[in-house]
Amino acid sequence: MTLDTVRIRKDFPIFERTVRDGKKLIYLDSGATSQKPNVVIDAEMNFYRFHNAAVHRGAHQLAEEATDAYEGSRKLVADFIGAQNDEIVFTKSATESLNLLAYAMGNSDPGARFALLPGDEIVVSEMEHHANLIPWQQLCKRTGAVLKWFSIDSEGRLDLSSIDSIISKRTKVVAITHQSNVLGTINPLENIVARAHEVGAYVVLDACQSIPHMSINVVNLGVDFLAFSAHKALGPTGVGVLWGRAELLEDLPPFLYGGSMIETVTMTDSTWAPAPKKFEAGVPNMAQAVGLGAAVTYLSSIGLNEIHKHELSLTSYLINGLQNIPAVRIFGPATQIMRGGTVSFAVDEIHPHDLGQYLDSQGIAVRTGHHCAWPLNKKLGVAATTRASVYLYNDQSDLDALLEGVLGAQKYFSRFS
Amino acid sequence: MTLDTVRIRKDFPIFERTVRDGKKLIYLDSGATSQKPNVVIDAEMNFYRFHNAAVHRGAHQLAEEATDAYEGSRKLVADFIGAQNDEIVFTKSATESLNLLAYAMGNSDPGARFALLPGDEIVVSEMEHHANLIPWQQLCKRTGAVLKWFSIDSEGRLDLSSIDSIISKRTKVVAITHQSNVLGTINPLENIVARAHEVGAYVVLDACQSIPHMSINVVNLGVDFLAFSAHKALGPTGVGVLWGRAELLEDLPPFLYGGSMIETVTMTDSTWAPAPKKFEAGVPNMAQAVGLGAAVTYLSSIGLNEIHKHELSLTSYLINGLQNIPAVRIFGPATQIMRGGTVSFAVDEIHPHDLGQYLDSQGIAVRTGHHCAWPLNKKLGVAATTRASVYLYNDQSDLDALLEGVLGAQKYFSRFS
Amino acid sequence: MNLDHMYQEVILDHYKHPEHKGLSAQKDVQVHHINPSCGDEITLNLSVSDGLVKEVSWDGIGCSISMASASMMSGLLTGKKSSEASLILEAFMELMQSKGTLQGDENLLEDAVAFAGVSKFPARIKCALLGWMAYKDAAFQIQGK
Amino acid sequence: MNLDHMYQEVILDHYKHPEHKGLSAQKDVQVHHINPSCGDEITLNLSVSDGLVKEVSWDGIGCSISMASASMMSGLLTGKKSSEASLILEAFMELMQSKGTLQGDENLLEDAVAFAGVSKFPARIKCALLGWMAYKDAAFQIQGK
Ligand SMILES: Cc1ncc(COP(=O)(O)O)c(C=O)c1O
Ligand SMILES: Cc1ncc(COP(=O)(O)O)c(C=O)c1O
Repeated sequence: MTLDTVRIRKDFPIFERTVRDGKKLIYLDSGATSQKPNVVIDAEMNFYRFHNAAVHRGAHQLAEEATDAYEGSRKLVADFIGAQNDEIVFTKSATESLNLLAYAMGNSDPGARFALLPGDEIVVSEMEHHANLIPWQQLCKRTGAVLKWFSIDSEGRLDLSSIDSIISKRTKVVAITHQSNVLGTINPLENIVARAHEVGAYVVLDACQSIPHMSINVVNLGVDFLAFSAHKALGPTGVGVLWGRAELLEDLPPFLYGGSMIETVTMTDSTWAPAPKKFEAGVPNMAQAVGLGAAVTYLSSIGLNEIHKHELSLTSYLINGLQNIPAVRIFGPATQIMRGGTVSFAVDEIHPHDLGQYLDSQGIAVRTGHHCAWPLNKKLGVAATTRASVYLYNDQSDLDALLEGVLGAQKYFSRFS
Repeated sequence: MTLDTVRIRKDFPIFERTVRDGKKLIYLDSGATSQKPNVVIDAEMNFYRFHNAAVHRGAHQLAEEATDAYEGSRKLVADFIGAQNDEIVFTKSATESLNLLAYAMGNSDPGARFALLPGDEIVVSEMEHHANLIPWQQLCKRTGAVLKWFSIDSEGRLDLSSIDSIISKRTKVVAITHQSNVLGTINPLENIVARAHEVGAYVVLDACQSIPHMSINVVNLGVDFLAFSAHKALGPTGVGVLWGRAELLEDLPPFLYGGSMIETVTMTDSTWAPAPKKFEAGVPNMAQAVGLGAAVTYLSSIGLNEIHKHELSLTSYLINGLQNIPAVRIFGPATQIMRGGTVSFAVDEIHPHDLGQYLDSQGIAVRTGHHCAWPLNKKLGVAATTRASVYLYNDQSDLDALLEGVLGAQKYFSRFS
Repeated sequence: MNLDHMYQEVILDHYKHPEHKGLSAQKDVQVHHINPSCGDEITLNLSVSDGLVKEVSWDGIGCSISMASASMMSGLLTGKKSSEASLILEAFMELMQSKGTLQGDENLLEDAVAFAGVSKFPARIKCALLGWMAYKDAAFQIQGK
Repeated sequence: MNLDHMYQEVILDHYKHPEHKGLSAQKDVQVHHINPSCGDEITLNLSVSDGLVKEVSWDGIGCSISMASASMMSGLLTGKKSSEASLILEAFMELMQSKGTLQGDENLLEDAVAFAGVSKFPARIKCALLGWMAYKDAAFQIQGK
């Protein structure tokens, strides 16, 4: 245990409450959304209380302060991932970030850099979250491009054995998740990035499940675009990020049209502002962007490497514990190597919904279902799984409670058989 | 003066601060964004503090509470505008709501209800905000449809004299603002709705500047779709609403793709959940939606009719006062009839930026520029205007300060001539 | 929140020994319903003649609540007049929306009153309704024929 | 925040009596720049020969800051060596980004040091730079020719 979770939990007001008639809250659902520390809640609140005004639009003091706060947050986020300020686009979520990319590419003039022709190819993987699958699937339908994908092996790793045929001369985009939100698998990017760039394709990284949990530098990763949501990284709901290399954002057509993203407008035609403004139409989610700035500052103060180590040690402990329970089956890598703190599993014949319900009655919050990765579930041969995911505020006692809960559920549901 | 502004201002923490070295804050920029009462700030914060979890996704208590809060807010918003629950789509802003509509229509299969063919027509007006112009302009470019528009007369009213030729048999969409964000003009909808429906066109109402300020019932208005942003209506940033008639939302294709908006997903195909889920991909802006629920509850408790009356009396007072200052020119209706509390004007040869800067030095926040309505500015023959906009927390003393500020600016900038 | 309110003995019993499970060859209409938030699925065959529900049979995968509910539903409705079946359906839906305030009419719902406890768990109401909604859809389709 | 820091006498003077305003026929390149956040516009004609800025002339509409700055810029740069003009441009940009911490080099900037006060008002820095950015763009285009 490398983190002082007792101290950390004091920063998160939700842990002062109990659930289900006075039970301690065991929150193991950070993969769905993380809890929020006071500094984030306060940052958002103080924006409204002291500096609220429309950014970029007024010559008055509040507008100046709001702009400073909003643009200051852009810089914090840029520094957090090793990017330049103007490469950070604030969206409402990773889902919007990924759709932005797919639609913007679809808005390209014929022959332009990001234009897709019938027969061009987009590559994803079988473990994608719907948010990094359906936008590309539908872009293919609109353009006549063809969707191809990496399958996964029995350990829940990407099968890269046919990388050279899957990523081909016709490939324009390779959209891949950094870490699976079901299996916990961390995907190796080097070969994918090298092969994609070899054929002139752009690599889009879904970093929803990695950004909150490990130190990331976009330059080192070598990818071209990256998307994540604040709410999984201690930040507010309603804000996400699209990062893209400056020269790519410059050429990418806009997506949402409206105020602040224009250069000139007539009734019949418009020209666009430079990035990132080009992609931020309308009065932005200012208070939420400011909250995200506070979140990355807080994460950095704890240290992403420490967080990652902490989660890995918890994950080992959990996997060990689960393996000791008869009839528990773990989906995904059963090692510490190239995986994060998300563990999906099945228990006997107990349906995940019933297991989740039992755990809930013990104060334990896990997620059950297909986790927005339906094709992956089909591949795993299950309709649903139970998923526990850890974060910096979890400790071994949370996992002990979970393991005991699983045993309790086995007993509970065998009651009448 | 029908509202107790002294009491109301106590609900808004920002009025406890001062600006520019101790000056009282005179906030006349609510047309850009409104200030937030404590109940709204608290609703958003308490969501994070006590109930934060991903909605619709977990079987645990926090997820239940989060879902109740989020769906409860949907009901509050539905009741607020006389709609059914499932007709309320939460977006990030009015800008997204309007883009959603334009893109979703563009996603129609050929021959489907909302599909646009080359030569089909979309009608807007010269007074549209960029957010209700460019999405349609660009949809026309993508589909070959033709953009037509109503012009405005010298009083700043829509010129409806050629309505029967502007809205024609080929018209599919009439997208119009309810109240101009520059002129304050409230547009009469009856004839427009009647004529649009006569030719089978859908009416899209940009209600950004009306919803916050007057009582609105979507059934009585007779329009088909309506968009607004929470942040102009005392609500949080980062949340907006698209309302559409149930049977229209049912047929409208989706826009953003991802989690929670699907029915089934395979690698190559997907089917969609019923509305409103179909339009809410990903973990939603939950805390912000909850804040919006608190905002409309607060607005209803004050009373929209009272707010409207209050603003009209302030507007008369302001127009009178400005008319008494030599060399002030008001853009838009100089009467109380069919107008709201937004007044744009010019003072002598003082450029709006300079006027705004002087007013700011006196603690007065107004907006200067083209107000995201560039074509309208061109029509008015000015590059920019100065705009004062009032809300429930403003009183006559704010307007006295503004009038005095205008006089002061005249004096200040004549110093060296 | 006592879990036993949800997992009544009779419910777990039906889960473990479901009735009318396995699709019968006798059918006028077949429907397939899913609960997209969790992936539970049901296929339901319905045959109706002379205003009588001749047979409801089904197959599916899902949690104890959805499977037990489908089992009870098919037992309850098979052999009933269509009009009676509609009344039972309505009574069950009302019970599910009652947030624990109703007991359920035992004359109409028989063992299915055991689901009263489920109505206190909003995330599970859809599970309990999955089979019933499939029946409703099937009955509606037959009417249209 | 004293407004007089921004609205120096010499600035209002240039605003009211702008220099080099009105587009000269003599030009090697013409550029048109806008400040999209407020609608201010400038058109600038630049002629250069033998490494010398022969003439900067301009026309536009905008606030006192943008117009006065364009006026001073054109007076300052006309007749200078291109390399010298670049130095002046850089010095002015540095001054504008200084948030009020710099005074400006009077040897280089002459009267334009009056804009030091503007650098404290973030929303107006773009106004002060409008004409200078147009010059920068024009000079860049000529280089490319
Ligand atoms: C009339 C009108 N329409 C649309 C918008 C866009 O709203 P938002 O920027 O909140 O998306 C605004 C405000 O900026 C507006 O005043
Ligand atoms: C891997 C992955 N990608 C994308 C998303 C979508 O994120 P959001 O719902 O915040 O837009 C999620 C989370 O839901 C995720 O886990």
